[in-house]
Amino acid sequence: MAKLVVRNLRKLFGDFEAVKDVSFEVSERETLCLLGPSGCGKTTTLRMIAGLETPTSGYIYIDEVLVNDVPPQKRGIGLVFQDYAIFPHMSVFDNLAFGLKVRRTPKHELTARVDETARLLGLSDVLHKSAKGLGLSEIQRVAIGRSIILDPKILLLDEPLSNVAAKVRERMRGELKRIQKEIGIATVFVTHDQLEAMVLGDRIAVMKDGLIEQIAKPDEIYAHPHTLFVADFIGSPSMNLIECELLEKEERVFLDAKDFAIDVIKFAETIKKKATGPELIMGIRPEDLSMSKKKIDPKAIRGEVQFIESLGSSSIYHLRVGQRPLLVKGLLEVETGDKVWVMFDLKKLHLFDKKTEVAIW
Amino acid sequence: MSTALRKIAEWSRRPKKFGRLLMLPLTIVQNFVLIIPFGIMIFLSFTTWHPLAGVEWWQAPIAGLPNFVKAFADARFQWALIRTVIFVATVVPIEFLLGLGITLLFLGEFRGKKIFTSIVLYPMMVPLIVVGLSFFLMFQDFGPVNLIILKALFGGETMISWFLDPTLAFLTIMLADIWQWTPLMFLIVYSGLVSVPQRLIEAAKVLGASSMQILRRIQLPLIKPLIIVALIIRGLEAFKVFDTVFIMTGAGGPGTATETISAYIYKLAILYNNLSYAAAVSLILLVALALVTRLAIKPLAVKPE
Amino acid sequence: MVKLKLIKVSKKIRKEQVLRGITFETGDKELFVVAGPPGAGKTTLLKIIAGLVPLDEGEVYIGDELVNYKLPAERGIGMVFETPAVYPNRTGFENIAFPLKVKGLRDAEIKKRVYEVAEFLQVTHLLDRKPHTYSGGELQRVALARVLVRSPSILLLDEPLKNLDAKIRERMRVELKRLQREFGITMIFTTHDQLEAVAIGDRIAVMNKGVIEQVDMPERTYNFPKTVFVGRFIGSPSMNLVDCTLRETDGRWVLDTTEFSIDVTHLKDQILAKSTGPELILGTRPPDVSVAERPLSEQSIEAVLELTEALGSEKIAELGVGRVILTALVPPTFDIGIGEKAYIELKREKLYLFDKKTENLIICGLT
Amino acid sequence: MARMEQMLKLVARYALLIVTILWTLGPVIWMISLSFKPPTEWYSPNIIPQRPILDNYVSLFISTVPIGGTYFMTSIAEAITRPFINSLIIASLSTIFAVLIGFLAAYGVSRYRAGGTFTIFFTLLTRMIPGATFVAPLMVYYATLRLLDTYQALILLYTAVTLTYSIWILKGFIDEVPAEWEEAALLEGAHPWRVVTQVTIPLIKGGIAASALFIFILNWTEFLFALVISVTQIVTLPVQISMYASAVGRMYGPQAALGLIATIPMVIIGYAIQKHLITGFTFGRVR
Repeated sequence: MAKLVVRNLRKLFGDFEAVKDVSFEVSERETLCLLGPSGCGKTTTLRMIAGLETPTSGYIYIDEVLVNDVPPQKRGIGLVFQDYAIFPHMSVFDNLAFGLKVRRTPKHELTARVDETARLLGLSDVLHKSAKGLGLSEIQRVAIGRSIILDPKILLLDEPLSNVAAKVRERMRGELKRIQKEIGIATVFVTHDQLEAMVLGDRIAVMKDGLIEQIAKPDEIYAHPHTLFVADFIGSPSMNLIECELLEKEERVFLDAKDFAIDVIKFAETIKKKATGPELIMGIRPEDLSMSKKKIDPKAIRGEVQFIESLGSSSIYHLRVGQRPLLVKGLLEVETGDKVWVMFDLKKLHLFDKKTEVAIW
Repeated sequence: MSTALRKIAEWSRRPKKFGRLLMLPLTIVQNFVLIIPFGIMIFLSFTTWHPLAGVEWWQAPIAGLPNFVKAFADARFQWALIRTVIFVATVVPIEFLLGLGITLLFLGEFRGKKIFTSIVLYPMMVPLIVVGLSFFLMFQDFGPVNLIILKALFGGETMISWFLDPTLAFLTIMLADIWQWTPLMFLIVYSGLVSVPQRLIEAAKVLGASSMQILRRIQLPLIKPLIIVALIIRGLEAFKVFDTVFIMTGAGGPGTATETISAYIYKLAILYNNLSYAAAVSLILLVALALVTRLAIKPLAVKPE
Repeated sequence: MVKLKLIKVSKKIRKEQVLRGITFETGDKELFVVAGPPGAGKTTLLKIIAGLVPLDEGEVYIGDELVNYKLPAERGIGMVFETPAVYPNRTGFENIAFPLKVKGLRDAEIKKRVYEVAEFLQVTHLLDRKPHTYSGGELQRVALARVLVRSPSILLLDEPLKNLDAKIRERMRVELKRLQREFGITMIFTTHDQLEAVAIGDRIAVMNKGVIEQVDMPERTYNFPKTVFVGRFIGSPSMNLVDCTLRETDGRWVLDTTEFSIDVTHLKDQILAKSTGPELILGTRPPDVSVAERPLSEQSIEAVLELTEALGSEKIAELGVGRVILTALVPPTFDIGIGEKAYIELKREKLYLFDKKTENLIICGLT
Repeated sequence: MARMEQMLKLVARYALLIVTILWTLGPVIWMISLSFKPPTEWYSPNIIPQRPILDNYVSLFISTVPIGGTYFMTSIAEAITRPFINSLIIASLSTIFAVLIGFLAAYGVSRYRAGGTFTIFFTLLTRMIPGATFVAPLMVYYATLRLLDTYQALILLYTAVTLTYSIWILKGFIDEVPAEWEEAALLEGAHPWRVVTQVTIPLIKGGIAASALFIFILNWTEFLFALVISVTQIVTLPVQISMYASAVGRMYGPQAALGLIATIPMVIIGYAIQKHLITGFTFGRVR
């Protein structure tokens, strides 16, 4: 059985239902990312696993033991807080040793374990510095070290990178990944940044309004989003989502998006079976669209470049197709104001039901 | 925009000048009310002027150091000083410890916490002079301390004349101070403890610390700078003790047994009309206090995180 | 024509030289981004332009007019701050109406203009509410509405997206760009996030420690970074930078990184002419590092794959070459296992060479 | 077992709380009790008066009234009406001045770093030195200016002494208003005067109220300077209390009544600004 099992977790704050019904499992050495916008219930879920909030209902098992009534310190978890919450009045050594000290660990064992942890995290040189003067990267390592020195069964991280400048965040993300690989503890990681989740998670659970929308491996979630929300949330720039209608005319079946239409005769049966009505939303990632100045493909759609966001190695082209905006990512020789032809790759097209917001394929 | 308004607008962009303008009223009031008297104090202390001497004070001749010589040989002055220091050194630590004790009592949630807190804070709001008055009334021969508390504790008709015994009289003044200011210590320590970021406490909890350990290893060390500031401020405040002494023991009785430094200077100036000597004693005290304050200002200037 | 021009602007704040000789000129209706790490002096720069902070030296021109001595209110500048200037004791309407009230407009006129701008920014539903009920994004929108309601000719934005969630940030930045186009405003935008900078900027000024290191189009800051700092700051993942020495062996001139070396005999004169010494820094961007299971040419460098990070549309691979670690951007289909051998190919035309001492670019593309 | 322990803890906590409450309220209860007792009960240990009367209170305002049927030869001539009004005038006016001047200075310190370290040192100093040290020179100074026993004298003095508090309390509040909020208004064409009155002041209303009330308490209860400077014209409530206590001898009932009357407004104000009390007492150094 898995290291951590969460079953039908629910949490009410007064009238507000922060977490509605959340279930997942985390196995040995695995990292699960809880991803979602602020207010989706991800931090509350984490705090319930840590034992800092009491679930309104539902069960939490750690190592197959029900821990609902076990206090935080006895659950065998390590928790890294949003702003790390290292103790500012102590040295690095005392921070690392805190958990052992309050457990009255013998001195020689304590020193040995602190030294070992410090070595593992590259903190040996700053061991006797005050925690106040540390750099962010060191603070992150102290916060993690302080938790893992107690050999937790599960490590919980609550948006550890959220208040860090972009460039530093990138570096610390890489460092976190490396530490994670080295210590190999089952981890639950909370973040609102989809890129962070993609990089750090073995699996990702995308949350919205207290519910998990989809839980899967990063590439799976990227390639096959189950709901409209996941499709929109994962990936940068966001997926193009276009309202359309399934129309049948003269033996042909196509998706009519007002300004253009796409022939989908091959998939007509599947769509009709799964959809609740003709109102659909099609989605296509900007990098799955291609465009050219000349009309190469007869099915290509005409658009105009409104402006270009340059990303360095590639660019995002904001097009206007009829009345609607369309994003294309790539590297092309076009300029603002150019008229271009956009081509759809049907294989990369996502289709969602407008009413249920669930993926049709 | 009218020219005058524009001028102000332009001025407000010159931080140095505008800042000084804003400080001007403060400077005027302080000069008028504090700096000038301070100058007078220094001048007087070097004269032997007396209100009944027949000359205006500014015409008094400089006499040199006789006042200071006298002060250093003045046993009553020295005792007043020592007595006041003893007062501070007794009262402030007790207030702190009691305040800390009450804080422990108020940690966590329990029924009626709000009402209890409000009641505990009550003494702080009573005017000092009324505190003196009520302790004066409590410790009368036929007051409740003799008639209710001592009777309950020891039985019989124990009749202690509190204000006639030098030691006991001093004790009642201390009690009045402790009664009034323990709540402040409680308030400071308590709000310090609850202002320690929740995440630090949660972090310690997850790491296995009990609430006692969290208090001792996290909360108290974190508010140490705050406690030091509180002790210093309270100490300097307690050093001024006058109102209670004035009303409870008639500014120092029996004899001079409860005469604090403020009471002594007051008597020198007002009752004995010995203004130049009072000024000299004041000056000595100010210099001494300025030295102490210099040491104290460091923790005060640094705002605790 | 609303252009902004700064000439040699310097500012010292409490003994610290915050800005040093800042000189640049924006185009009319340009979206000009000032990018740099926190503490580079971006905020001070904007406040000087707005007239909120007096400058020590230099000149600020709006159009052709020197505005050094003009009051902030007379400069026709709108500014959006990192802390949104939305007063908590006033409703959304009162906040947006504030500048119009100051102007002394009639109530009917105020109402009309507030609703116009609120509709444009989709904040009409916030007008009757107090700011404490807003989300971070809504707060910033109302702040923006309050600035736009005056229709300023120049708009300064100081890290307006800093405290927002990643996804909202992405949306807002596109919206800002659209807004700038639609209103035809000259906009100066600061950010610490290079992605934001290159994404929306018509031109970017890269700032570091009070100095502008490069002013250029986004693609050019990416493709032709003038200094090591710009090279490292622009682009994600960051540019690989490896210390190396230029030396001669057997009549060939090579850049020696101790782990691998690159022949630059044909460029030796050019390098020697521009460098201050043999100590150089070699730079290459992760997308320009290709990785394969087998060596593709004689120049292939043997390495060990240490880590991969999946980003969805691509993967980051970290490869160890002796003591040097190189980052590469590889397609998502990349499947060499961690710890296995791999072969690196560097695109010579995309190699950058910087002087170690001055940190300036010497040559771009070693072909 | 664990339940037993919890119960015990609970009982212990409430027991200790009750001890604390008794210690805190003891003196007050006795004062209240005395203030309703007739002279015959002043020496009895009863807490509930057997024949409760209001005469103690009445006698404060009309000094010729008998207390509990007894006429006191030593009744002091003056009613407390005058001292009460004196205290009100002096405390209010000096509070207004202190807050006004203090706001200007606090704004200068907070926004323009005006005054530098000296101002900080000096304001701290005025707070720390014992008032008694200024008694001698003040007497001389005010006598020379013919200010003894005048309202101006006490108002001026109180304003100067309490400025420290208004500066520090208000500075804390002004610091919390982001400078950007003011700058935005400046950019929008608002005059600095308008910025301060329409942006800053509404945002720190609470702080202004808190500092005003706190300073009012200090002024209302100040004793030493009032004692020195007043002769007959500007006797304040605390001075009047001291006169009862020393001159009248055993007039327990009226004394207690007077003490309570002087306390009531303070307690009301005190509870109103409860959360700002620390800021005031510790000077904004402790939050």
